[in-house]
Amino acid sequence: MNAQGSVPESARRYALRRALFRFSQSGLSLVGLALVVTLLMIAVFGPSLAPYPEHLGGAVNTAARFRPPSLAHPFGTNELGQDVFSLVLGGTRVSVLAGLAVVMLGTLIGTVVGAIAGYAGGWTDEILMRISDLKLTVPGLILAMAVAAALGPGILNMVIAIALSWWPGYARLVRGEVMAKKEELFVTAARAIGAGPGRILFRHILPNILTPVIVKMSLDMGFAILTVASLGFIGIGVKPPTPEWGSLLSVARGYMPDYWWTAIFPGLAIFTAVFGFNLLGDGLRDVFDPKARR
Amino acid sequence: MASQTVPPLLDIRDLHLTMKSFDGEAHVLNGIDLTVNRGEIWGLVGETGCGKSLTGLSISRLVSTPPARYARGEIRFEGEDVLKLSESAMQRLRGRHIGMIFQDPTTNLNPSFRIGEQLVDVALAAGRHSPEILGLEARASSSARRMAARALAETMLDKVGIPNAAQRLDDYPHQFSGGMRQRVLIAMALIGRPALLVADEPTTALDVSVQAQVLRLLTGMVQEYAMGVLLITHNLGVVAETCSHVAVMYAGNIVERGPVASVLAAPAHPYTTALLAAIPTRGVKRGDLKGLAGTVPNLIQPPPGCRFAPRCALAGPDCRADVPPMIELGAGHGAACLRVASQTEAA
Amino acid sequence: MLEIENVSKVFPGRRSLFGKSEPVVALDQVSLSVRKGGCFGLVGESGSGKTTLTRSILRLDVPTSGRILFEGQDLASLSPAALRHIRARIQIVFQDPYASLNPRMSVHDIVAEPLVIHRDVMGLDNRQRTDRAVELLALVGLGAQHLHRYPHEFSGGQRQRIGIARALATNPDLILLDEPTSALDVSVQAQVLNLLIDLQDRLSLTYLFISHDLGVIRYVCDEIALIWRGKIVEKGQTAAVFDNPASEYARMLIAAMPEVRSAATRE
Amino acid sequence: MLHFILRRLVLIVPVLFGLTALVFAIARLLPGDPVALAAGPNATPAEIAAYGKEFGLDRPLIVQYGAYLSGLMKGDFGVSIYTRRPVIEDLRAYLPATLELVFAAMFLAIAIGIPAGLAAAAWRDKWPDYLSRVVALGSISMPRFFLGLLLQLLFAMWLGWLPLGGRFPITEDPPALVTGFLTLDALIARDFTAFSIACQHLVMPAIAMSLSPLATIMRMMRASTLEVMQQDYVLTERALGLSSRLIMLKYVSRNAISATLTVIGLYFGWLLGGTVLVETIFDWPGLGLYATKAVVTQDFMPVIGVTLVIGTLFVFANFAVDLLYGVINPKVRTE
Repeated sequence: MNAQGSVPESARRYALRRALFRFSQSGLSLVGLALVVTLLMIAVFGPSLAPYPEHLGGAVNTAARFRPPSLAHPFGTNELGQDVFSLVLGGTRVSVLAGLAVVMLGTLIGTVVGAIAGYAGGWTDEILMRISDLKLTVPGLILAMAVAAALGPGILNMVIAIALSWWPGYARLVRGEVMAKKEELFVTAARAIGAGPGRILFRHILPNILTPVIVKMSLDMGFAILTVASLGFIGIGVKPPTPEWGSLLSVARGYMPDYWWTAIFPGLAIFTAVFGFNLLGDGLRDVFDPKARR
Repeated sequence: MASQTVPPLLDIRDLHLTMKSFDGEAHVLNGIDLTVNRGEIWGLVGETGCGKSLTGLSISRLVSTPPARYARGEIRFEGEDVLKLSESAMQRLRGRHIGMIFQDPTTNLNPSFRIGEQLVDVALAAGRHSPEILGLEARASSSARRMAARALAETMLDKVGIPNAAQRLDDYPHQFSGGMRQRVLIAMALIGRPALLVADEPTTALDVSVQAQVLRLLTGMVQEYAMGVLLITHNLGVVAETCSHVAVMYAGNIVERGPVASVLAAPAHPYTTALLAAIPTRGVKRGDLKGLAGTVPNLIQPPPGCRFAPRCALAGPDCRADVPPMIELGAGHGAACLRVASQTEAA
Repeated sequence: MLEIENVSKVFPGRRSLFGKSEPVVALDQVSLSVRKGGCFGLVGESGSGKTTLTRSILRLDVPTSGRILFEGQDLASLSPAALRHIRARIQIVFQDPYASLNPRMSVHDIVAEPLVIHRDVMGLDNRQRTDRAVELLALVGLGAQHLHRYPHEFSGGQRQRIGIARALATNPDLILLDEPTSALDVSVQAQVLNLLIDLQDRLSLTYLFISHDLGVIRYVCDEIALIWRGKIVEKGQTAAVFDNPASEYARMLIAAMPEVRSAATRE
Repeated sequence: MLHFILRRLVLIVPVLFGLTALVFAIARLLPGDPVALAAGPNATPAEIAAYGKEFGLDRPLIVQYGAYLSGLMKGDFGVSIYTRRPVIEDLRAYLPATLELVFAAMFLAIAIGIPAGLAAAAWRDKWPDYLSRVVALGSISMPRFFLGLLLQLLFAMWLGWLPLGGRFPITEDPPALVTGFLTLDALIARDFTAFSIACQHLVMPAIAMSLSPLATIMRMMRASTLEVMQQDYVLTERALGLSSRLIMLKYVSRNAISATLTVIGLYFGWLLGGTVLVETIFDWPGLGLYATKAVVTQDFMPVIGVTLVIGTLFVFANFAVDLLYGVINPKVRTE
């Protein structure tokens, strides 16, 4: 209402401008944004940036095993004489891609289930939510391990394994939001003028719950990357020689404490990536979620 | 002789308050002048966003700064400017000297605590610097204080008309009806025996039948304790039936003030007149109400001069030049309108 | 036009975490009859059952017993298709103009939505719907420049006008006004009340006006009924009820009304 | 109240039943041939078949499930096809270790998270708030296995202050078994040497485990405290002269904690399942380590057993939180 009288501006533009302003007020969120952008760039261009691209394909150099960090090898070399810096750069793509796929898949399944449960209510809700409860009670990592172990290694299998334990979170969120919005007066108004369920759900409810879902997705990206790395660490993940942060760290564990660099740098890479997404997601939540905003 | 020098209970002078937001700094209070004495019940009326609630909150300094900023002016309580007090001195005033009641009785009591506990804590806070409230010596033990506070809580609950006060102290807020909760809140506001009560829309959330009872209770208590009251409301009917004086606010200004009978019977400011003409009172024929055209001004870039001028039928270029001063019409009745001035000069 | 015959609504006790609560009788044998072209006022305080009654008329709730007839047709006996047709002819304006408009829809989409939903009856194409939306906005005193704005850009009074425009979209015969001005300031309330009166005269509408505010009801309505704890306690011509209230409840309510005039006459 | 407890207890049964079905289905329907794996690389097809027959794996799945369920009724969780040990014995040995770790981590998380969250809210937009935000985001971003590694590198390998892993050295005498929690058992036996040894082993894994619940509890506590601080009743409390100390520590915190409670319940279950990584790193003889070994060899009976135990504990943890919520919230309690 405050915009009234001043230069006419569409409400969306105004809301966006306001959100951008709020976002840019927070230094931490900007750091997160920068980290995420860098990460995405590395994921796209990583292999071509690597000083020793041949190591990404599995080439070894036994003459240069366990070199400590130096100018030639900023992160040192590993037990096969491979450049750790190149491997870390190359591992970005797997982590980011897999994380993205997990979140997308989880959101898709979760939103469909949650929307149906929240809107239909009654028995449908009861059954769908009990199924999602079941998924919550089964420890996600063990479930993912079991599925991944049975399906065999590979990115796709890993993504499926993680997404299977991922969707209930979205289902609960969407269900709760749908149920809250269902009680809103404007939904009652739509029902009063004769709108059918499809129209109410897609035109009136879902557009109004988009923001919390997007915020959760951005927060979950970091967590998904973490889970991917965890599976890699346990030894269920991508097939070697594809470099992956978790498995790099797992191999390096055996060479502690003398060759610490082989473990520290992949670990830091995981941390930085996850941290970036969390900073970004937290900033987005501050901007979009009026409850957490204050 | 001493009565000459006793300062008024509440004396707000030229209070300016701005509020920062993403869109800019809004001038929400634009030079408020208001004096409340003991025994007076002032109605502060106005429409949404006129600044009446912020005025009330400012008296107990409960507006967070930032985003708010007191640009100018003072709020003197018994002669002392509360805007200059330290936070701990302010805390001593709250509850003990200035009581407050807010609109919604369902949200103003803490749902997780028994009402007795909440009353006792308020009484203890008030009794910390004035043990006489609890009827105790300054050096009384803390258990003695607690017992006295509980006894006082029971008395107050009884006074506001809650049956079985002793037992109900142990009930939780949700076990009371809306009207009863507002009574509990009145007891809480008055347990420290404040000299000034600020009541912000105390009956708006209540049903009409309950509203009348609560207002009667409130006026009775005020007379018994000889308090001064600032009753903030949007309802002129409530003002007419409860208050001795009224101040009408529009867009951050008090545009008219004076004794209720005089202001409501002979409104001088065009805004007051318009407000009264918009109320569906007895005898108004279907279709005869007068709405007020236009909208409330944008307070970030308020119109120059009289803020009501853009919506005023009588306004001329002179109205848009300067903020009109308060023109005294006798017996404490005043209106901030240049047209009133020309009328009185002509007369 | 609208006949409400012995309608009762009992909500079964809700099963909560810690046991079962008592069933709630929201409406108890309510009978009303709204005359075509009239403005019928229903007065009640919170919890009196007036909201349940509106929801029942709109078939958002189904009464436990009794019948609701619209132009002689029992709403309960209608097929879903027939009910949809009736829906186009009974519209509602809600109390809260802030919550009753979808924040993500433009004014155009809000006002045109009933036309889309009832396009089989209305038979308008896209272009015509936009024209109709402009026409409706003009009817409630808003300019076409507002068409592509969003609800949060409007003041409470303007939003309520948008809500009224939406209710008028399908040329309804009966409009339920559920506390349409309670959330508004008096000066705006007067404008909206006058708009409603004007629209009723021009479009020959029938109103069922629900409010807790006796002053507003007295101003707008020709017939009134008082509802208290789910029961109708008094019914009659507005003037008659105010001058000679028959029930204890009506007397108490009228006495409790805060009136401005009383100040002038008090001293 | 009693009625409520009984109702909830009855509702738990179908959930647990569903859990067994689900886990059984996942473990048995997925591709992979555990028998071939267990029988060894040199086994002939006939040997493999015989091996499968020994464990009843040649029967239809539904029969296997029925047999498993009837075994469960008698407390029989099946037999590992690898070690041929009854799963129940392993569970009995490993569960207390995991629980001890989870309780220690949860204790750390609650004891630090709740006051820190309250402080962050009280000093919103001041340095305690920023600090808590960075710490919280850093904590959830830190992979537990990496943190574990760093802790080992620093405290065990370089400084040599703490043992690298394990729960209790074989060279020392463990305290008499009472609760299964070594720290508690040592205290009960008044064996302070054993207590100190147990603590030294517990501290690093507990810290590594506690990080992410600590962060979440802290953030949740901050958010709910801020939300409570916005409530009308807090304004009333301030307006009537209560000190900000009293308001924060008494009136605000109780409401905020009850909102945070749900998260704590959820996290308890999550931690139980999340011990895998930390137990692997620190060689902690618990369910996670046990499950990991079983998963890698596709030894499904232990996997089902572990999942079932953790699922059951999770369900009961949530049930306990619901109860506690009812006790804290007077509206639920008095109705």
